[in-house]
Amino acid sequence: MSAAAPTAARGGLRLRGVSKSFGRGDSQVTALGDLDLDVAPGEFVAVVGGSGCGKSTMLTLAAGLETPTTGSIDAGGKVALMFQESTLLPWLTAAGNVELALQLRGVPTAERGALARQLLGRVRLGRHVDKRPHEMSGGMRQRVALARVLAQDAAVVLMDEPLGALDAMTRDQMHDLIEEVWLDAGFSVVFVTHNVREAVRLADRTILMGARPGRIIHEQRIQVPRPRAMESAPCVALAADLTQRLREEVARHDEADYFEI
Amino acid sequence: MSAAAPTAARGGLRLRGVSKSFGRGDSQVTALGDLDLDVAPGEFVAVVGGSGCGKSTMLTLAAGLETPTTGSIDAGGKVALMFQESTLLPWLTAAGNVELALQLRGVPTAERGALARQLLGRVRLGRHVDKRPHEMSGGMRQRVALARVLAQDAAVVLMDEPLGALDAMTRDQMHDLIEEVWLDAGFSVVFVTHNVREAVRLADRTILMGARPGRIIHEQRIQVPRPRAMESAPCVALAADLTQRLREEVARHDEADYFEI
Amino acid sequence: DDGVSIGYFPTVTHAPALVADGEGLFDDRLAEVGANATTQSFRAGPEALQAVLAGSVDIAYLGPNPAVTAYLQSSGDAVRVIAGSTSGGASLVVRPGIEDPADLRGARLATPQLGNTQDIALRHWLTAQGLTATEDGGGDVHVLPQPNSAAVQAFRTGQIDGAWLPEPFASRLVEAGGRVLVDERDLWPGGRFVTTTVVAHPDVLAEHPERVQAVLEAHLDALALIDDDPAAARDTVAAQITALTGQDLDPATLASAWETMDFGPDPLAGALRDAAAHADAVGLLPDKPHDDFARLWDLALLNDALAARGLPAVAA
Amino acid sequence: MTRPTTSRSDVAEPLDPAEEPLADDAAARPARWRRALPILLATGIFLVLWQVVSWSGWKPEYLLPGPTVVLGELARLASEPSFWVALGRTLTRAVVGFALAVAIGTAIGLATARSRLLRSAIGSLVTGLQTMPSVVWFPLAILLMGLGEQAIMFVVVLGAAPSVANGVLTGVDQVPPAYHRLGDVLGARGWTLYRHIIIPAALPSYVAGLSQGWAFAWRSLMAGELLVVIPGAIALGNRLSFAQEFGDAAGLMAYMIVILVVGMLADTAFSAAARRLRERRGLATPAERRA
Amino acid sequence: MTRPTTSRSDVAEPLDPAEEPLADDAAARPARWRRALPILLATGIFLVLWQVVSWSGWKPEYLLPGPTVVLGELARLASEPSFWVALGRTLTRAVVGFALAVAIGTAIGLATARSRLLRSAIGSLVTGLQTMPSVVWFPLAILLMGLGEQAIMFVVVLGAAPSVANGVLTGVDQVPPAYHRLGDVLGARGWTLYRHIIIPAALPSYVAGLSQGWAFAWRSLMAGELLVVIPGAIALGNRLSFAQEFGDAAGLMAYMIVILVVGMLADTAFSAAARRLRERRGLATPAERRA
Ligand SMILES: Nc1ncnc2c1ncn2[C@@H]1O[C@H](COP(=O)(O)OP(=O)(O)OP(=O)(O)O)[C@@H](O)[C@H]1O
Ligand SMILES: Nc1ncnc2c1ncn2[C@@H]1O[C@H](COP(=O)(O)OP(=O)(O)OP(=O)(O)O)[C@@H](O)[C@H]1O
Ligand SMILES: [Mg+2]
Ligand SMILES: [Mg+2]
Repeated sequence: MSAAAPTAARGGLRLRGVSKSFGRGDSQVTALGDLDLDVAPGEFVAVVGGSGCGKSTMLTLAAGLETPTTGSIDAGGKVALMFQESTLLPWLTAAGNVELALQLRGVPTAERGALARQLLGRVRLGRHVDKRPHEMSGGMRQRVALARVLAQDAAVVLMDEPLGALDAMTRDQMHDLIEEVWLDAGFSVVFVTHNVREAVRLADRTILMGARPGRIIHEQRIQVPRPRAMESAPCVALAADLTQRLREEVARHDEADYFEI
Repeated sequence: MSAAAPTAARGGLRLRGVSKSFGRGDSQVTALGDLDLDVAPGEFVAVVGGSGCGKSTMLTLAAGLETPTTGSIDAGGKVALMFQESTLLPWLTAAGNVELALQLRGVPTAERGALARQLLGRVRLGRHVDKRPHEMSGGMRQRVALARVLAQDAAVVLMDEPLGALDAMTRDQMHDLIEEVWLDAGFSVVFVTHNVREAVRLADRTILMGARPGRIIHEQRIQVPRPRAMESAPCVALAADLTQRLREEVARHDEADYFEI
Repeated sequence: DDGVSIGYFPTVTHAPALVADGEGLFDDRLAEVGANATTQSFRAGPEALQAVLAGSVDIAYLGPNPAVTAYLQSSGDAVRVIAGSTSGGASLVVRPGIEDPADLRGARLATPQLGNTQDIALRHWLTAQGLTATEDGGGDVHVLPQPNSAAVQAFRTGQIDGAWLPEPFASRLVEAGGRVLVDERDLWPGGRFVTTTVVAHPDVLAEHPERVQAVLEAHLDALALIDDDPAAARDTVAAQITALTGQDLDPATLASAWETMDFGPDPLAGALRDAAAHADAVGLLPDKPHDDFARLWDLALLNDALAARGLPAVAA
Repeated sequence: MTRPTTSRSDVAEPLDPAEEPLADDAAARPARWRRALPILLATGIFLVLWQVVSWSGWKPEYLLPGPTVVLGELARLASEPSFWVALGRTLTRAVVGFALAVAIGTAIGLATARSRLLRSAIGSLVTGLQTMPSVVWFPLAILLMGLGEQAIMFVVVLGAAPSVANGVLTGVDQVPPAYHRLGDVLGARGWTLYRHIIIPAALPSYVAGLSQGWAFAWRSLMAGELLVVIPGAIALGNRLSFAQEFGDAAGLMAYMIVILVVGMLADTAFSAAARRLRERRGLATPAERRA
Repeated sequence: MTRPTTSRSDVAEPLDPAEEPLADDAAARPARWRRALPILLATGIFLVLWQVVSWSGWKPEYLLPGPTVVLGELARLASEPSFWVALGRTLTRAVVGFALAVAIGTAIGLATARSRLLRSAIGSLVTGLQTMPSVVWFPLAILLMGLGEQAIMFVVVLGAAPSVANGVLTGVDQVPPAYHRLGDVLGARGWTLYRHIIIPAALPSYVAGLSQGWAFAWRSLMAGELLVVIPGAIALGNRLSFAQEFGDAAGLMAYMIVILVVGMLADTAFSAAARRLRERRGLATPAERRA
């Protein structure tokens, strides 16, 4: 086992003093407050945090879908985002959805079909390329969205709980796939997950986000050599530590959430 | 620790020779094939299985949303279903969504508000009762849907990955909540999850579903006394066994899915 | 372009045009000067007026009101009356029980359109009877403008007490149980007033006088046919109306309408001026300066043609 | 093979394991018949009621003719070749005019939807134009087009295009924001975004809205055909208005039936197209899926 | 506090850690002005073009009057109290008639949408009725209602109600199946399902569709006002047709502007309502959220 890293690093993402508020006046909610984050080119960062702490908001801002209330965001290249709720276009088949991403990336017509099928094969949907979204299960749709985000070949790839609807076995397969593609293409990744072991399995660095307002409260560089096994001792230990910190962080907000205000 | 069980059991569900096919002719897909399932009144059954094996289809049939192609389905009372993708009504607040379930159940107007707020407090959303769905995070929406399905007070409660979008800590809290409500009300539960430990943590019996066509390939009665801890040795052992079986089952279909057909 | 477009309405008051078109007279006469006719039927006064103003038709059969209006709106630039066609053919028909003008107090009477020929005739007549009628339907007598067919139906169902309508609608009111209270002919000297005239666009008159001449010849031919054999002419009219509308005009209605009309080439300039004055008096003339309609008539070609036929000349 | 059954007792009573499943007949009957039957039934009931009212002598025959008279008149019309010529002429105009209106309206709608500037500049204008009665366009039509086929087309297009444009705008407005965001993330901007995402997403709503455009086109056409009668070429609108002018109640009603049937056929086509689109996307309503 | 900025370089070049963030001005300008400006601009451009065409002498003044003449005519009209009385009368009729049409159309639409039987029996009939020109209802209106306010209302309601009903049907058809399923699971059936789930879900699409109904109502009203003059009550439709009868191009255009402005105001109201509904649900399009 050797400590693998992308051969040619690209991308990179920098958030400086980023905050984001929703609403106005009394009902204003500060989802993110003064957040700084640097992702190096080719770095794989995993983000964990309590429900509603601002992870999705951060990705949305980083992808440029919303403008931050304050602060600056810079990305070193094209940014791709895989949404928390897999948004497939219902009038296209699985292959069509992936092909659209290829087309918009500028892949010539002749190559798209084969490439899309190959990608769908890699997410274990080789038999289902011609299904429409409503004919697929939740996990199948999520894998189409995964294939699509990989098809974009972006310099910065943001993924919002991309494997949340998958069983353990398929999830493992997807870990291998994502790692393989990442090592190959060398893009930067921000990977939001609720599965702490998954974070440790994949990331160069894990980040724990706290809530109200959303901010980074802990970082941990993972130096376990790749490929890693989720069940290996160092992974389990790191995961246990992170889980413990997460529990503490979530518990701190607990009383307030439980009772009405 | 004592082996807790619901005080007054109700509900019950019986599927006999149920199969379900989608589409016609060449593109016909048999999602479920000749499935038999009995859930006793007050029993808590957890279902695990590979992605796309037919779990959601089974719940949809059991809830009466689709008619089976063959077979018969009988439920001993009102059936409630929590969808895989939390469907909240966007024109209602979190409280409004829960209150609607209460209203349709027949709870008098005067009691609805307080009851809805109480339920939302129990899913740790006490501060967010007046938010609309688009103002909430994915995990918050899922918890509103959980509060709503509990508000229905049904005799048979079907849940399709109800905690998939939650962090570990919040998930634990929801386990406690679901178990508490279930022990109290004594309904039957069918609980689909990708988290094998969660299945073992909650269920009286775990069921492993296989794919193509969907069917039950393994059942396991969990006799660990309640309340259980996810990290307790018997739970971990049972979960490891179930995970192993799941991996084997998913691996069997792997080649076919990977390559195009 | 050697086409001459001629517009008219598929109705009995336009009988000379129907006869000329039905007998192919326009085609024959225009062929003599190397041109051909395209005829068009209008469906409503405003469109006919607009078509004349815009020069979309070269020659048109028009009621006096649109002719005067076109003249006024264009400051005399867009229209010339080149011949007369029809006189008569309008009556006030009322329900039984109304025996004289005094009985009209409080009655509801329909006219085809606010400010149109019959509307003004009714208002003028009411004023002469000492009855008031405001533009908005108030006064001693309620004047309620509405489409002719609607008026007939409203009369049948008792919603109105009478109507001042052109033929064949006046006859249809009579068939529906009405009685003629006023035949408009009785109000005019010699029983003659303008119902239909032939107008041309001045540009056509200037550029293609021979074509206008040819159309006038056809018009005079048609008038002669009507004079010589009214029964045959009526049949032609009926056939032409059926061809244009897909509807059969009841022969009895046609016959009774026919009796109320006179056809002739005299444009009845005096009567037209009087009618305009009536409109002015009841405030329903477009508010434009006019020079006593000095340029409205251009009868030189007509008088040439009449002279060639040995008929008396007409004057503006 | 057992019959497929589903039973849900709404009383909260535990399931007795020995209970026999209830048989419930949900077998599919021939769908086409099941759909046609209610129409025939409704038509039948309507005809009977109409005949009864007519026999009752409530209104005289010449004002309110009974169905036998009107249907007889319709049969008489249908036996005349000139009726079919008129219908054909009108239908041709309707189809050509509507096609033009769809092309122009869609182009305007898309341009307006895409550009925020255009949208705020002329968005409401489009609806404003829609409220303009056809008859006010006549002077302009005669002025610009002369008296003829083009003038009629002009009126039809001005009548229907705003409605089509409005359909595009409504459809585009209702595209869920998630698709906009997806397009953004996929790098689709401007026309590319419209072509690949917004237009396909708006399509079912747009197609369903076309029946409104068709109604406007058809009504404007009926008005436009009043402009002018081209000898030897009487169209349905002319015949209709002449029937009215001649007080021919039976004829008028016969033409109304013709208009109604054409309108119903057009609607059936549009809603079938919209339903098919929704079905392909798994968006059919439960009733549609059952039908 | 730093200025909010977002930069995405579309060249795939790694981010240089020393690079300074680019300043990008996205500060909000007063929204109301930004929305009104394009309308004023478009109106200005249109007026200038019109004046140029008019000065060019392409068509004589009496056929195509210039904007100064038409606006002068409009000012003259606006200075007459009788104009405002007529406008008020017509607007009252429009509002009352439209309200009636909305009530009746919505009821029919809901009944038709709810019952599969009714839907297949009279669904298409509703659209068929919509294609019926207003003018054909006159005989029936006179017959049933007499010559009066009611006859006008009759024509307006028959003109607009089918469009409203159609709007309900379109809206209901477009309710995502997920909501039907949710309603089913919550035990909402029949009217309860409609009241709590289908109607609220269909609301934005329904409200957006009302502007079509308004257009039909307004057009039918103009037609209806030609039919019936109620003593002492001249309305806008009468004045319009009077201008037309007199070939008064300037007057006609002045009335067209009045109709246009009323139509635009109505549209603004409907689309603002639809936008507010969508906003409350987080369904506003990105352009709407930015505006
Ligand atoms: N449009 C909005 N309007 C108001 N509040 C919002 C909006 N979007 C997000 N929020 C609030 O911002 C906070 C962060 O939401 P976000 O979706 O980023 O959470 P998250 O970390 O992704 O949570 P989860 O793990 O549940 O997906 C939440 O409290 C949410 O209520
Ligand atoms: N409407 C449909 N038309 C065609 N095929 C369908 C349809 N719905 C489901 N299927 C197929 O049925 C199978 C089972 O789907 P289902 O949603 O029940 O899976 P699942 O077990 O819930 O998977 P997941 O864990 O990914 O949610 C899948 O192969 C899917 O493609
Ligand atoms: Mg999130
Ligand atoms: Mg599923």
